[in-house]
Amino acid sequence: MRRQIPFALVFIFGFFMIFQFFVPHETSEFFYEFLLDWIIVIGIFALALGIWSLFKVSVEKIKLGKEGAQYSYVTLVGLFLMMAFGFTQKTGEGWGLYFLWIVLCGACIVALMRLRASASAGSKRMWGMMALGLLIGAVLVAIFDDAWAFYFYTQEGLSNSMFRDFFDYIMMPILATMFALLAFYIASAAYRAFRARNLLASLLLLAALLVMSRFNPFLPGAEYVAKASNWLMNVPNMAAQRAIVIGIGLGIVGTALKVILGIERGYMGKG
Amino acid sequence: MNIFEKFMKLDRRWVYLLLITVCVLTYVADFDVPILVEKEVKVIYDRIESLEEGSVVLIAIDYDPNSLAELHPMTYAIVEHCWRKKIRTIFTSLSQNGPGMCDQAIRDITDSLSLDREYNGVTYKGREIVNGVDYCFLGFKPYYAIVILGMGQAFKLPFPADYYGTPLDSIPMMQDIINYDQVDLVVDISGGNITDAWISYGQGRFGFPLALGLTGVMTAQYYPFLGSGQVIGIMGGLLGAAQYEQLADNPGRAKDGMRVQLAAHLVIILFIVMGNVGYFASRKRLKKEGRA
Amino acid sequence: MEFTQFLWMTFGVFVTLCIMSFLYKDNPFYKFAEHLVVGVSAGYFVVILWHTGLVPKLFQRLADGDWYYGFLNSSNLEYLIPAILGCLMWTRFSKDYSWLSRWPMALYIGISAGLAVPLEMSNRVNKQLQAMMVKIDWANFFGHDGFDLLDITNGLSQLLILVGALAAIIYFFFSKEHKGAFGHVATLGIWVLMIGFGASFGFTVMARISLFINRLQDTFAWGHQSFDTSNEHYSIFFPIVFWGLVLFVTGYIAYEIVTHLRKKATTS
Amino acid sequence: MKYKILIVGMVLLFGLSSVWAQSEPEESDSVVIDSAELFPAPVSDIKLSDKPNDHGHAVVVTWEPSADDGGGKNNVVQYEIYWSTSFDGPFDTAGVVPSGTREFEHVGSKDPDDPKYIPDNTDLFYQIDVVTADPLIRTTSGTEGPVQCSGQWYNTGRTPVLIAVLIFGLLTAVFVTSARKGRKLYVRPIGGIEAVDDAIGRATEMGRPILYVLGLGSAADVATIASFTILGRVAKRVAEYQTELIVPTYDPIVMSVAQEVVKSAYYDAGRPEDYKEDIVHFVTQSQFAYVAAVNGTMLRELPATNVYMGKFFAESLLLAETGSLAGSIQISGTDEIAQIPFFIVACDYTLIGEELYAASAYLGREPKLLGSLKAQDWAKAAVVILAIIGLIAANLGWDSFTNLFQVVD
Repeated sequence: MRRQIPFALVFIFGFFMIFQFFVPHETSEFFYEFLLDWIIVIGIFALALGIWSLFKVSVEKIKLGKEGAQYSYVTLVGLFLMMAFGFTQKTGEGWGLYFLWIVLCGACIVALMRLRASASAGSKRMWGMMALGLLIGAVLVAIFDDAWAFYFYTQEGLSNSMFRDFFDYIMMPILATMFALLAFYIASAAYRAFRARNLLASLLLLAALLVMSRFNPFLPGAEYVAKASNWLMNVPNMAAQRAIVIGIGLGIVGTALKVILGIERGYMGKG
Repeated sequence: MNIFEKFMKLDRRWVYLLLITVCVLTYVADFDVPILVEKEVKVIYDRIESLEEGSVVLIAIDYDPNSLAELHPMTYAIVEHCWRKKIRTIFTSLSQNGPGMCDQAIRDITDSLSLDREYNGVTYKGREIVNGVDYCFLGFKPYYAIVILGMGQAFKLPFPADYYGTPLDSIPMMQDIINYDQVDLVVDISGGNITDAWISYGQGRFGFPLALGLTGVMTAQYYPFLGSGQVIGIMGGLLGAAQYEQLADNPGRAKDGMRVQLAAHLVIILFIVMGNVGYFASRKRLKKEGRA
Repeated sequence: MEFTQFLWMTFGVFVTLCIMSFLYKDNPFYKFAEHLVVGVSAGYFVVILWHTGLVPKLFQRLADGDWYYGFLNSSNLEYLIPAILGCLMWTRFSKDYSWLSRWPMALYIGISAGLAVPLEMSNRVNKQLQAMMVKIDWANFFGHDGFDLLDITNGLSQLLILVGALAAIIYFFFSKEHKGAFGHVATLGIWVLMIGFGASFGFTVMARISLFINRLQDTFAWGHQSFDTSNEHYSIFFPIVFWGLVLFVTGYIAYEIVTHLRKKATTS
Repeated sequence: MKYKILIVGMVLLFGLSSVWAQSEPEESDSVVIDSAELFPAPVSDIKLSDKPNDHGHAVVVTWEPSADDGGGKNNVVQYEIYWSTSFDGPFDTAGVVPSGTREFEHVGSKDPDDPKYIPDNTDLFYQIDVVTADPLIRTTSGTEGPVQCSGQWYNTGRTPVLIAVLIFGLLTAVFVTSARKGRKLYVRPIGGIEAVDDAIGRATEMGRPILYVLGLGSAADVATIASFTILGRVAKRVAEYQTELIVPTYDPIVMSVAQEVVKSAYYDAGRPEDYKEDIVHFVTQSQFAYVAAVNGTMLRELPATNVYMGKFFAESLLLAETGSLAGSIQISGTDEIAQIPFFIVACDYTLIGEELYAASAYLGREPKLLGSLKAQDWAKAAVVILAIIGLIAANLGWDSFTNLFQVVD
């Protein structure tokens, strides 16, 4: 029974969504939007599981004393600070005791991590007391400081200057640089892999070389290279894409149908 | 292991080091690289070059800040070219977030025109560009298809006043310009589907010569219009912009970018070639050893 | 620009360099930046999903009612269903009830699989199939002005796209051996695929280099800011911070080189 | 005599002014308004109908253009369409279209609070103004109506999709049943899939872990669902060989499902005691932060094998290059077309596009799953044949055939 209900749900809702596509009526549209909301809300609730997993794995690293375990503190303090910033904002001009509160929160997270990571009862008690003390301190500051407040229902936290700075000067540069590493990886991948080992590899290599030379003015017949690369992009590349798109489309429909009909159950561990 | 085979097994960190060095050096250094010019871009340049002093070019700046990086260099190069040749320009900006950006660009180019410059061996004296005499910026109006059609009747119908609020009737330059009949070329620089309206409602209905400046990804789908003669030329992406800068002998942001691009591409091609030379060299040796 | 903002900017450059150092090897600075960004970005998405997902999709819809003797008196009570399903996900925290979390997961997968069937059939199969039924430009079969095989709008190119696509589809047949005439067509198909992939790879290089140019621009902007005396908040601390970071980075590079050479000396 | 001169003078003036007005109408507003000849002919033959295949709240208006649009005085610039819920008005603007247009879809909102709301099952009335260059010179048509709009229960524009889905579903059902009955089905070998088993063996020999990346897709992407099945097979082997498995995930739902998959795989392999919840763990929901973490893992744990299956975007090459730096054997599969070239270049084996979907069937060699591959092949054959017939039809001008495949949204 426990095993069957999920597959029944997949079947019912899968079929409903297929038929919904062909029914433009408002009622069908209402259910469509309603079900999409379900997916979004379920996904957000599941995020708590994700954060818990992140916390647990980080603490586990400290517990096992793995190499580089100290970086786990960076991760978790960063995580909770960002969340704290995102839900708070100053009420007036000054920040009051906000930064004390931030420090207390950060310290509390570290104490909690130590608490979970410690093996002996003695150190458990010590870290437990410390975490509790810091928590009480943080709560007291939060209650008695009027210079700032929590905003859960409205979006004031998003304009918190700390939230913005963390986003602009920590997240964005790192993410953009990570992305920019591709400039180098694409070069080393090309160097390493573009060898004319056989006919197929040579075709790949030649097409890539030709397109990469499309604006190289030093080549003889440069104008034709530019034209030929344009042709490669718009004729063979287009043909390849079209074929793959159609194949993928059928593959998706086939897999989705198998899932709905319960032929394929591997996604629930039963295959 | 001879030198060729070393080529093949180079640590990839040498690739990274060389690439970083080349990128940073070419970014900092200010030298000129030749840009290969394609026919589609040269047509546009030649058309503007052949216009006489006092001719009118309409430049439709139909993109928003999202595609600024690719399209702004085109605007800068073309407008500067027109103004140096004392060609009068009309600007429109039919993309909602465009006008502010467009205004900024006009002011930048105005500043640049106040200096003496030499392009393609011809020295142009710096001059003051006067709003209303050398150019007229019409601004934004919604429903671009209708605006484009309306301008075919008269510019003052969709735009009774220009972007700065001056009535069109009192703008000196617009006294003898009524509609597209007085315009010698329309250049649409666009990052979206406004281009389609310029082709079908504008060029299709009124038959003016139309040139396009497009983002890189859009370019291929407009080639058919080049074939059918509805469009005289196309500039595609940063590459197209750099080509125009090359033709106009006015190196700007596009050529700066292309300088780094060209150097980086050459480095990558060099490594690929090296790898293959090494590969064939080692295969040859293995064969020889096999025989011996 | 104020000094605090400049410090932030300096930190941005610092983490940029931390990530770049990964190209050389995994090192403490990369580890620091990596762990920092994992935490900060996870926190960022919690906040963003809360504000843009949970609040409008759940709280605001239930907000028209009041809590009334422990019951929620709202006209949109049906929106409690996804909340309940979401809570079922949390049964994963417990060992005994975690089987309940399969229900929302099954719903999730069922809805998305059902959504995909007609949508993908329409977008990827029907529309692509119709796009293949083109009127070939026979009048300009070999090019628009004279003989020009590389003209992408001539009839030949149109025909080649179609032939290439069909051959590539045939390559993907699973239940037929690539033998005989069928095998030849499939071989043509894989050629088309490989040429297409090569072209697409070569084409992307430019965009990727641009990304690095953007990072260079940001870094140079920071360098410029360090010596920008026209800045009204400018002080001697700006160049001090600049040189501090430069010294730090060069120092670290020197340290790496020295240790590398030492290691080489000891091994040889 | 005086009167005569006056009349002649007036006639002359009027004539002159009208000639002048025609050459430069924009400079003589006051004269133009008097001159009735400049008003364009009204539109004729206005037809109203409910917009088909929609959820209601929309009306299609068609008309015969004014005689002065493209001919006659040729002074029409645009048509303005007005609507009202009563015959006598007041009329609101529904929309504006350029001259030359003969149809307008008045699509409103379904939300009664929206100012653009159009009620269903209510009488609606329309008027069309023919507007010239001067907005004051316009001709209004008579009021047309009533018309009612309503929602439909079947979208006829999507019939081709329905037929395709039905035929494909039928094919799948037929082949799966026949495969269940024991009919032998041939499937050609695919390199990447054969490699999976070897790769797991290699990891066991080297005593190093296997890294399985599910990509950036959510559990709503079918590519990710296919990847779950493959993960199940890999996890089962891994459990049998007692190798270590690392599955960092990007999406919490994907994490939960993957945990279930791996857990059952360990149970099936008879090694539930080896299963740890942390095998599948969450990293972050930011693309490049996730990549940063996974790249770090690769260089620190040095997995013997990396498997990338699912949806990948720009990070494909970042992952695959780092993996090759770590000396891992790499197997990849994605349905993101733009990323396939990078995987092909940087990985040892790549499943191209739909091969990803076929992989789960291959790995299991289960007849019923192989049956569905057969259905896909038949569908592909149909596509090839229809494309060829369609090409011929299109070039012979048989548009009725190509229109059979037209999907209207």
